[in-house]
Amino acid sequence: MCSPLTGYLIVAALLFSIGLAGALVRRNAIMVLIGIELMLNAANLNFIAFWRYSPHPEALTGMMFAIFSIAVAAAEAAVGLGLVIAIYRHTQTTDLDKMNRMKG
Amino acid sequence: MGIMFYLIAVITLAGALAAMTLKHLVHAALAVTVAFGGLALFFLNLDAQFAGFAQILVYIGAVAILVVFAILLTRGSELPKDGVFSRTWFVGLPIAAGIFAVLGWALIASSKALPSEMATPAVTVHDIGVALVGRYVLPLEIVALLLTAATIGAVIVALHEKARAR
Amino acid sequence: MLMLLQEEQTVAFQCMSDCGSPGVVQFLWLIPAIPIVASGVIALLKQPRRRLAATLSIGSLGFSLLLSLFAFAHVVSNWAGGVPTRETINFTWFHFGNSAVDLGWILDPLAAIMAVMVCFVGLLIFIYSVGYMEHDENFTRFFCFMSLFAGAMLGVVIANSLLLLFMCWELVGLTSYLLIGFWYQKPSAAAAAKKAFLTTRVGDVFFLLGIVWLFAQSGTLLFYNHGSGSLETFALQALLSHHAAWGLTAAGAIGLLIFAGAAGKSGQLPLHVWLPDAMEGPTPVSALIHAATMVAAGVYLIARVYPLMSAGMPLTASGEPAGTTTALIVVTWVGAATAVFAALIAVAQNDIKRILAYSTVSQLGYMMAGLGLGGVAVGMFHLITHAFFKALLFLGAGSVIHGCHEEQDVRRMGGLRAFMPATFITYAIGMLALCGFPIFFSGFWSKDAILEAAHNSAFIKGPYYLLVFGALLTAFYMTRQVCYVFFGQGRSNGHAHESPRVMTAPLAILAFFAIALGAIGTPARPWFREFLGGQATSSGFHLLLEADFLKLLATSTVIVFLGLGLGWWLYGNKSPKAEEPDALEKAAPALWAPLRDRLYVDEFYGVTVIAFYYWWACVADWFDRRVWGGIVAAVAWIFKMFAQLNRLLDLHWVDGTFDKACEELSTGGGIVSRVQNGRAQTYLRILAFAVIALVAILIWSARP
Amino acid sequence: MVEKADQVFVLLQHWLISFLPVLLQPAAAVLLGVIAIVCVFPGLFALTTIFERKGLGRIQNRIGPNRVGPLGLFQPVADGIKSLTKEDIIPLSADGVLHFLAPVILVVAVFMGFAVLPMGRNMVLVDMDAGLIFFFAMSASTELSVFMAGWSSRNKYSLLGAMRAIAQMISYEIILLLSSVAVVMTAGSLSLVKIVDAQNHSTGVLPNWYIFTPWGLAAFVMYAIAATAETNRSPFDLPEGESELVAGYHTEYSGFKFALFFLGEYLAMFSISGLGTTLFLGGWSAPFSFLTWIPSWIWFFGKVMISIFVFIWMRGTLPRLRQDQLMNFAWKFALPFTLLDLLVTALWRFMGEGWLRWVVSTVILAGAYVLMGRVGMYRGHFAPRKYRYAE
Repeated sequence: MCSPLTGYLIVAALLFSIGLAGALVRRNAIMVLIGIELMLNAANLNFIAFWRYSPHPEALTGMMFAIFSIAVAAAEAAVGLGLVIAIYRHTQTTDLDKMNRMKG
Repeated sequence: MGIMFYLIAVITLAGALAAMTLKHLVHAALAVTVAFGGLALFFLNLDAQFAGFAQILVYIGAVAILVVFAILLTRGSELPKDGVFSRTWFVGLPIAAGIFAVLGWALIASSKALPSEMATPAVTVHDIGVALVGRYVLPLEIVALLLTAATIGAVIVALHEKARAR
Repeated sequence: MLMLLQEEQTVAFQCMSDCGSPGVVQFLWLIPAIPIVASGVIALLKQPRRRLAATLSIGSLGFSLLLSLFAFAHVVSNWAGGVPTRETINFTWFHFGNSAVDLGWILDPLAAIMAVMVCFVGLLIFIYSVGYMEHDENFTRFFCFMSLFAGAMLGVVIANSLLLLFMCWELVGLTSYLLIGFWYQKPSAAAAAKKAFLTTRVGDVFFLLGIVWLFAQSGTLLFYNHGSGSLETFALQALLSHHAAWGLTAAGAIGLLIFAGAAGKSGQLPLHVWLPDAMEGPTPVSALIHAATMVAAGVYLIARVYPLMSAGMPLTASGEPAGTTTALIVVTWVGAATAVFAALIAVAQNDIKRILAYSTVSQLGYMMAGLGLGGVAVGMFHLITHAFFKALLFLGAGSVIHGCHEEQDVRRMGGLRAFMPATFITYAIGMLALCGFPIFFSGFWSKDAILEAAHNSAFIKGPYYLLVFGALLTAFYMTRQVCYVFFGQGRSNGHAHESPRVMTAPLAILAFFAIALGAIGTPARPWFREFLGGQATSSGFHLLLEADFLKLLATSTVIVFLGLGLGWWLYGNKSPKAEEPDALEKAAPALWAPLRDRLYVDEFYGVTVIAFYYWWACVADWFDRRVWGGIVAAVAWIFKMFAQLNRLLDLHWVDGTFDKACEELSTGGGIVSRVQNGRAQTYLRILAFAVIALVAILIWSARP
Repeated sequence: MVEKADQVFVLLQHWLISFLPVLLQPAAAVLLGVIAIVCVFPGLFALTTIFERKGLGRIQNRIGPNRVGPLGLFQPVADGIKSLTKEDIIPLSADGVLHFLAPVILVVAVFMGFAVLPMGRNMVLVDMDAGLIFFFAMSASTELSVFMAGWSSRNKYSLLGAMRAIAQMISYEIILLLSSVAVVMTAGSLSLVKIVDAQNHSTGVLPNWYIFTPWGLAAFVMYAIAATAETNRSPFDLPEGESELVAGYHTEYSGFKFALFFLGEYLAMFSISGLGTTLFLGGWSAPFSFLTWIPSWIWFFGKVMISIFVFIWMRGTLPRLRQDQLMNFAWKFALPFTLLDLLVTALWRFMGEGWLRWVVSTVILAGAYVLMGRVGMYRGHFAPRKYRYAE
């Protein structure tokens, strides 16, 4: 526990696990999406932390990754929530346990 | 590893935990906003000013609002009758725990390779801008395309059936 | 006799156009442009904007009249100063290869006087039309076409390039077609329009050939271009030196081709059949296009290219013509024959407008003969006077038709003298002018000039007798018509009434000119001749008393009175019943029948030209159906068989294999699909589990 | 002397912190700045309320408040005392915590925005590199507090008002941001201090403010409209449309919490006017060089107060829009137009000096404005709705 990076990595791992747990145990599709957002954010935290403590921060690699990830996450949220709303219109529910018509 | 770090970590993790456990969807959404805010503070703490503000702008200003809208549009603000957790929650938790275990293991395994304290990188917004339209211009364009496609897609997906038929 | 002497005049003309053209000629293009623009504007107007449409077209033509009067005044002042005017503005339209196609316009006495005539008569007819077409629902369309026609005709008048002239010429033909078929809901009108269009096209094909030939020979289509124009010495010499077939020079041959075009437009003998049918159009159209202006375009064209027609004419030392050319001989004979031929048919017609139409054909023949015998001035003088009195007659006829509730058969009129006094007086003036009633009427002087030229011609004598006979017939049939229409008892169905002021006022003005215009061309003061020829001729009242002239005067007077008397004797105040046979028919039925049936020209065309085309169309049709159709069907059948073969192969060989493979795949998929139970969280779970496994393997394998 | 007057507050700050030990001085400087902002703007708020009520009175041909103090000038004091002493009501079924947090978060978020506004020469709390982003991040946060207020009240009017407000704020925030991007493109910096500096050198007759360029004018107009909508001011005050929604998302608030909302709204007005001033009107810079003797902070606050006056003027003049007009205007007119303005700005940047770029950008923008307006009118996006019963 000597490196300052370790703390951030642990927090990120915790955040990722919490997000995953949420996505796995919640019924509501929106909550699953929120869980996935949390997982994405945990990854972002990792990127930024690695960028900060990398030998060449001026290369901006991790930072760029985080920024693009934020942008992609915004798109993902928009489409995901749009889908949830569309599904709700059809089935009158957002309960994933009741939504199993996606099989082939 | 100052006091700030622990403070922010507690706020963030508490927000995330609350988001995943609170029964009320709106409360959960607001709790996750707290987690997002905490992450933004983390970014600032890591001298990534631009990413931090972008995090606030995008997650608190847009994603959280979107989530809230989605919750209201799907009548998610009423408490569900048959619990908030999935019937198979007992499978999910061990898997999440497994993930944490594996990640922690990886962390311990690589702890020796982690770098020690580094000087604050002198990166300005100007540098980020130059990098975005220089080295990273292709990803930028692709992300722009993706965002456009996502916007159009979201609008079409969420359109009323009748409006679409018209 | 006067002649346009190119050799001597070229220098003066060049000077005129080189010394910086005065303003007039530069704005000459406005004369045709304004009516055309007005027509375009009218075309965009809505149907009910009648007043605006009429105002626009009358206003534009009035403006053109002002401009052409201005140009005319300019020409007259130059002439009075002893300088003949010939100002041109030429420009290149486009290049191809090394040659350039030039367009341009010209201001000379011929163009100036013609422009004034067209504008003036046109304006009067436009005004008249306001009254005549008052109840027509396509009033705006009518004025649109009329304006377009006026513009195109003025374009013909001022053109200095045979190409520009031809373009306007065809535009004129188009508007003629549109206006004849103006009441296209009448089948007869539509047929007449078609007939007119096709018949004039026959002439135009020859005309176009002539143009192309001229361009190939002389390299330019400009009439006058500082000595390098096609009508100027250099080009004419070149044309004369080139010999075409049958002893004709190129100039003569081209002249004949151009004359064929002019014959088509002016209704000369073989191609005259469309003009009487063209009377299906509204009467103002008949007056403007088929009496005063368009049909005169052919005559004008011949006058315009007169240097070409007369090229190679042998001259005496004093510049008097000592011979004539083949082209002019053809023009003369065709004109004279047309004059008599049409006059003969006119005798036995019953439709008021048809009589006038044949009379027009006959008078156009006079003009052609005048051109061939006496030169530009003689033919043009008759053209101008004829334009006025024939327009007057047509408008008068229109007034009569209007007053008799669209009745056109002269046998169903009669006694209109009392009901329509203004129309009667003006009509009588026009009729006397047409007959050539001595001294007081313009027609007398212009026709007399032609007869004089024919009489004095040293080379061809025949036409003189034909023309004299034509004059007799003219007086006769006009008397017959007037007797039928205005004298005797009323036989019309309804009550006839006088036309409104807007129609009678133009009649009065035209009547004035039908009398007064004679003053510009009497032998005593042949102003018109001098003006057009740019030469001084002897003048004075003593000329009227020369023996030769007096003899001629006496002859023509006798002829006219003979015709008038004969007519009055047969038809005067008889008021026969409508169904009753004609007086002449009773006297000479064998003569009457062919005349009534228009000497069987249409029938002749029917069994020759049209029958041939019909036969040829049948042959083409048969060929199309049997030969080409058979080939196409055979090719199609071959491909169809090939396609059948392909289909069988596809069905049994390709598809069979594919279907089998698909079946196997779908069975296998069914087994695998059980994993996919449609629950998103199950997928996520599997994913997470896989991540755990993956990371574990990675770390385990990376262990030092 | 002029220099002293210009820097009077900065000097005061230096003088005050010089009493403290060196270690504490930076923190004290920031603290002093925060205190100054927290004192000055609520004071300005109080002034503005009376200004607005008087102004509206004049516009509506009446006198306005004139009972408390000379000319009614102490009216805000009376209002403040009233709201402080009123009973704080929390509805029975309301979500108490959120109900309490909403106004607090709102006011805090709005106050945060002032941190990056340069209010005079050397008078900025934090000169952030990404100042503009910070400002927008903070103003974006206010939306969430509006939602909290509306949702936690458990009142249909509140919720509807909140949803209207959020929809409107999100729509117009995009326009606000994009019109600012035009300025950022030209100035080449996100730092508001640098943006002001870029406008603070006069060449020629006109000051070098961005509003005096074609694209700048267009962006400013769009910014002004979006700012009006963003602060829920008339004619975009649908979220509080009293004829439909009682008072929108703060229907269930009373007493001091209501005063906080009120304060938040006015502070948002100040901050957004301040940003507009900074971006387009040259911030604290004087228009002409011979006017530089007037202290920079007077210029800044003068411009802000003029903007505030325009807000009040519009409120007194324009009727409220309809929801569909509001949305149509944002998405079908303002957004495309602002995007076009961005393109024109790029064109302006790369066409180089000269009159040509003036002509080209003016023509493009004016043409697009007219064309899009006409098309919108023609297709009925902004036109009055035709009611069937009125036929």
